[in-house]
Amino acid sequence: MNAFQPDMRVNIGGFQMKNPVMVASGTFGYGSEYAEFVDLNRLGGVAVKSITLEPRAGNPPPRIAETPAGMLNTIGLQNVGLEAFLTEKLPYLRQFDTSVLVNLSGYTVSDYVQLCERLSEAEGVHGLELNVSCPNVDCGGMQFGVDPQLLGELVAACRRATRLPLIVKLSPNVTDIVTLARVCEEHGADGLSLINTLLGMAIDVRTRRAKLSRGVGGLSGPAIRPIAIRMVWEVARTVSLPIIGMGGITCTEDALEFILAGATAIAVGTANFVNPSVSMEIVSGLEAYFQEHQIASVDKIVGTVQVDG
Amino acid sequence: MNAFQPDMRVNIGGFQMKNPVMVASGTFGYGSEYAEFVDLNRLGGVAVKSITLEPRAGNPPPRIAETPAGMLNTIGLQNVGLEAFLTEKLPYLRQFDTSVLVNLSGYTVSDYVQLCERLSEAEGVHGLELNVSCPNVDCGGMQFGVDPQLLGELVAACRRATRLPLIVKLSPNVTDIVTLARVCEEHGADGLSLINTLLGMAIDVRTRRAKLSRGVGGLSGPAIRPIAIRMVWEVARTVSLPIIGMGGITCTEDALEFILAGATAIAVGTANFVNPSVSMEIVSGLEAYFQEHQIASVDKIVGTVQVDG
Amino acid sequence: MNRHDVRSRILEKRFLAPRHVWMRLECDWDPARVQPGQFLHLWLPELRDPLLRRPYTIYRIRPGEVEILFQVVGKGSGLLAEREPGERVHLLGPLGRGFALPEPGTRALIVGGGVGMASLFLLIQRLREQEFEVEVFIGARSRDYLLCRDEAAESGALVWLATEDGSEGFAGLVTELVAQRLERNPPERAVLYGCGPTPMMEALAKVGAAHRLPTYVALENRMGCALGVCLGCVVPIRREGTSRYERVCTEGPVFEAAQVCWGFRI
Amino acid sequence: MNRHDVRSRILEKRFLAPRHVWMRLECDWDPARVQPGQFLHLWLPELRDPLLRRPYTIYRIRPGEVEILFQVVGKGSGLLAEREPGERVHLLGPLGRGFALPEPGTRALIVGGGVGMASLFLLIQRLREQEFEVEVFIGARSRDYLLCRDEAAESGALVWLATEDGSEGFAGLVTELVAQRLERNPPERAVLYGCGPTPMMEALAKVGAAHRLPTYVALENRMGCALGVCLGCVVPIRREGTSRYERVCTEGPVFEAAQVCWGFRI
Ligand SMILES: Cc1cc2nc3c(=O)[nH]c(=O)nc-3n(C[C@H](O)[C@H](O)[C@H](O)COP(=O)(O)OP(=O)(O)OC[C@H]3O[C@@H](n4cnc5c(N)ncnc54)[C@H](O)[C@@H]3O)c2cc1C
Ligand SMILES: Cc1cc2nc3c(=O)[nH]c(=O)nc-3n(C[C@H](O)[C@H](O)[C@H](O)COP(=O)(O)OP(=O)(O)OC[C@H]3O[C@@H](n4cnc5c(N)ncnc54)[C@H](O)[C@@H]3O)c2cc1C
Ligand SMILES: Cc1cc2nc3c(=O)[nH]c(=O)nc-3n(C[C@H](O)[C@H](O)[C@H](O)COP(=O)(O)O)c2cc1C
Ligand SMILES: Cc1cc2nc3c(=O)[nH]c(=O)nc-3n(C[C@H](O)[C@H](O)[C@H](O)COP(=O)(O)O)c2cc1C
Ligand code: FES
Ligand code: FES
Repeated sequence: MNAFQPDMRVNIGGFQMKNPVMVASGTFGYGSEYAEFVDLNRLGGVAVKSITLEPRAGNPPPRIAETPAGMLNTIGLQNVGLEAFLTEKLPYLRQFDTSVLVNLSGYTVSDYVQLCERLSEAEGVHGLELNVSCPNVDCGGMQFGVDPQLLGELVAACRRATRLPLIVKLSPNVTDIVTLARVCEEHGADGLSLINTLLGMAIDVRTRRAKLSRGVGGLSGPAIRPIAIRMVWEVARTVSLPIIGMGGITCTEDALEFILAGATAIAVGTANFVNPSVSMEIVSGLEAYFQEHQIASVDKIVGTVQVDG
Repeated sequence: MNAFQPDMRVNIGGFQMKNPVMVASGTFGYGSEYAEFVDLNRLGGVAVKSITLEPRAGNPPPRIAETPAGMLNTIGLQNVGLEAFLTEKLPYLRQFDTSVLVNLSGYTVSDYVQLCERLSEAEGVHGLELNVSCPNVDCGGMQFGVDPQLLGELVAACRRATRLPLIVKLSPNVTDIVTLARVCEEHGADGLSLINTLLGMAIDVRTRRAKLSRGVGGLSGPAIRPIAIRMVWEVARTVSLPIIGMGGITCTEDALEFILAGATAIAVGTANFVNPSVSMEIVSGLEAYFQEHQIASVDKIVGTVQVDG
Repeated sequence: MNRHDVRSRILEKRFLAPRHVWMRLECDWDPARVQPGQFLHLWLPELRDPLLRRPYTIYRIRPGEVEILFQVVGKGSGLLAEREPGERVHLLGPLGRGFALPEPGTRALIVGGGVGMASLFLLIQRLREQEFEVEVFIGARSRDYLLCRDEAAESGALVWLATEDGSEGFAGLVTELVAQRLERNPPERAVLYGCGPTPMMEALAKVGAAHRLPTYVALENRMGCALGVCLGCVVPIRREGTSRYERVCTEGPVFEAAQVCWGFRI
Repeated sequence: MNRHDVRSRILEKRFLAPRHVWMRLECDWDPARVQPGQFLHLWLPELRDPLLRRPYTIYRIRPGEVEILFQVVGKGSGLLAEREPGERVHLLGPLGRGFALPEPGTRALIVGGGVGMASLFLLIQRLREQEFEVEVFIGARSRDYLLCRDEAAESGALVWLATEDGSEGFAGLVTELVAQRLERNPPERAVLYGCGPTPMMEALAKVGAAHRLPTYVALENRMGCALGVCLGCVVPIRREGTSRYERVCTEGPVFEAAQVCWGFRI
């Protein structure tokens, strides 16, 4: 028996979690779909699928395609909309002892502000995640995610609209992620989620058609992990906001890679599709690692990766 | 017997090749290393390892790391330098009936200009490829590759320094590849190479050290193919320069994916390490494909991918 | 619900045709709780390429084991076909909404194209157990690819065969054979069930509509999660006048053919 | 040069210890043209993860076949260990510069750590064929991991054993045993050959330097191409006063220990 009990709690700018393991937006529905495989009480947190003010139908099929160690998707923010989320989905999540991060997306600053206001009144919402990086709709926030000026305005407006912890989920499709992270910090964000999907495309050589209906889509899965790790590391070295790291996590070792790079918490995305209980396995795996190495708490190793030169 | 003889020749802004298959810079040495596996006379072209004015020692080990369906490298432009290239390496390549694209890199515009001038005088150089995208040295041209202003000045200066076909190899680590491609077009480039490696990082969880000596490095291999295909498609739709497509090509089908996306020629990189004769297999595979589908010449299918909406 | 992720092993494998494979797998699901037409999502553990699982219909099920029948089409099915008895696979299931049995007294016309028959055998079995009149229409490219003919006949169903090259039975598409059969001798009360390539399902929907028969088809689509979460597998469905995207893995794979907005691409 | 990419099959496999595997593979290289210490670059065809080949020393070679001896350390070696006779692998080789035999009359002291012995057996064999005096120092964690002791003894070499846990032979590091042996009875003319983990090679270099013995070590490094192209496998080497990066796959894997700038990381 190991008497050593590490403190697994983490705090993303006020968004408190009992352990650093989350599930990523869009890869876990609204929680109930995984009920047979995951004990939500064991998860640090759940980021729900992006919510918009109105329900959205999403893009036509085909919406997904497989690539080497990755997948492309162009779901297009299909979701039930704010009202149905509040009345039909949130009550389910409230039953569990886990932190709920509501991911939201819109066309305009006003969309985001309204969502922030309405969600701040709702019981059982512990934090808000601004999706400024969805590549799959013509106006899915992606314009905010690549332009420092627009991003600053959006974050400032949302900051005024809520007292909930405000986390900005950045796009990796940028030249300089650090500048965008700094803008979030300066305009009052409490934390960052890194990374959303990379823009990609695949072609069916037989039919000579794009594999996705909209041509391009978002690349996720193990293939992108080295890019995500790099971005987390770059941002963690220069910006003081806590980071939720994600992109290709499939096991405990991958999760640790993100923590060492500078993430305070991590989120499992695509891997949920492959192994529905993977988030549970990572919760146990991290606990075992901290015990074995007698690490008292998560912050002791966040960002401690050594680089030679 | 198939009597149909497709015309496999392609022309990248004056850089003529007997077929669209090249090998990518840094993955084929100076040709002689693969002599036992590849008949250079069968290749459309060879892009040699980046040349700098002076010899370069490169970065300390460890220089490579494997990632899911990809690899990271931080070679750091180790090369023999211009003089040794001209006297020791180029004569070997001149023996073969293949087009030689000399990839060059520098710290300053003047470095690039000098290299262009010297190489333009050399016999057996058929084109120049400006590497403005090496992520592995503090000043490896990457600053040019992400800044439209600097890139424009560099391309214009090189244009004045050579009459050889001038191809610019762009970095994928940018928000908007199309703008940079346009800048190349406006300043006199003859073609584009897309893409160089993506910035990535990997951490050894056991030792808690970065797997590469410099922390970050360039990600290549099948993992990045969807990103490369997307960039080729975006650029091909908006810029009229011919494109050499690369990034994760491992077989004929992958090569066709790039051609359908908009590449006139393709280059095999990392896959050479895994299967040294892969470039030959793709030459034969493309020929067979064009014969089977009775496609008269390569340009008939360049960029013809269909996208639904 | 009633879904499990089972760490299974391959018990037996056989090639039925050069690219058609039958496999028996360890599996402890209660056969009584599996609907005909439900599927499982199969993972070759630890692989990253292919990354995703692959959906296969539950062909047969008995206590302790499940059978699938699949065609080698690409990388995932290719690797699975190479696996030998004793090797590990994970099975997520049973998934989706299967075929509902008709009102007593209804004649069931079951139409399978190629490996689509894999999705229909359990239905035939259940229908025959309850002594429905069953006619099975099996279509394939050529005679070597006609699946389940003996099993269908043994169950007491009437079996019709169609091959595109005419090497056995009716020469042409199986949906043409169904249309002929219905024209020559229109049944009193009948229902159509189908599984096969999407264009064939669309053709079957037309046949069903022409003869005013309720028609149910099992659709395919690329799948991510198969649990209703990723929204990757949707097809356009018309309900109460408005069309919307529904998930093949959750609302399907069986849909009422008249409600499907055909013409989508998968 | 003389390098080939052979489409080979596994002929035989045996576990020598829980994580040590011996394999015999089809291979038509001319044994006479293979130097001891040369290696091959092994690919499990079509896999994308792991993407790269894995380097293994040629343990033994006969007309028509080659043997390797490897340790399961990660994904690549793990997947290889699972492969069965009959399955396909590609072998690129023979690669690198191996061990040169010494002047006649020189005593050869051969020092192998763990699976490093795999790189030394061919050297022992060649030296004994030419009737050199050979002493072999085999080091391992514990007795179960002492490799090639019988083969070495049968060749007529004098065999010394060292285990870190003292379960057999000298209790301690094999390089300490070598140092003791050299102090107690310094040989007239001798040469040291070594293969094992990098820190052990560094220790051996010190022993060699202290006794002014020419010392040759086979180094390891991560490899991309193994053909000298990617420049991924370099280590710092001092030649004629200046140090520079040399490729383990091409200038190595065997280097003169005194020329290696130790302290690099692989
Ligand atoms: C509910 C359902 C039940 C199925 N039951 C069976 C069955 O019993 N027997 C059988 O042989 N086949 C069945 N299929 C089709 C089977 O899933 C595909 O043939 C298989 O996924 C192809 O994978 P691959 O790696 O061999 O092909 P690839 O072409 O390499 O696959 C690439 C990607 O496309 C997807 N894909 C390709 N073709 C299909 C397809 N027709 N349907 C869905 N996804 C596809 C794959 O899942 C993968 O993500 C079923 C499909 C669904 C949706
Ligand atoms: C010239 C040479 C000869 C070798 N001969 C043998 C031999 O005969 N028997 C044997 O057991 N091992 C030998 N090795 C080491 C062997 O190549 C590694 O153990 C193996 O590559 C590990 O791969 P993996 O996928 O199991 O481990 P992973 O740790 O999953 O590998 C990850 C990456 O690191 C590289 N890597 C990890 N460890 C090493 C290492 N020690 N050396 C080089 N690359 C490494 C892998 O090639 C891969 O790219 C040799 C290495 C070299 C360079
Ligand atoms: C099918 C799918 C749907 C997604 N939907 C959303 C979404 O609605 N909002 C969002 O912010 N991110 C969304 N993402 C991105 C993920 O939350 C995550 O950032 C990304 O997939 C990288 O992590 P992974 O590689 O572990 O999947 C989606 C990803 C996938 C694969
Ligand atoms: C080991 C290695 C070294 C490389 N060196 C260079 C280089 O010197 N100059 C350059 O322009 N690109 C260099 N590249 C990038 C490749 O030419 C190519 O653009 C990239 O690897 C993507 O193609 P791939 O995925 O097929 O490898 C290098 C790539 C690798 C893997
Ligand atoms: S496959 Fe994910 S919702 Fe159907
Ligand atoms: S492994 Fe590529 S140069 Fe040695």
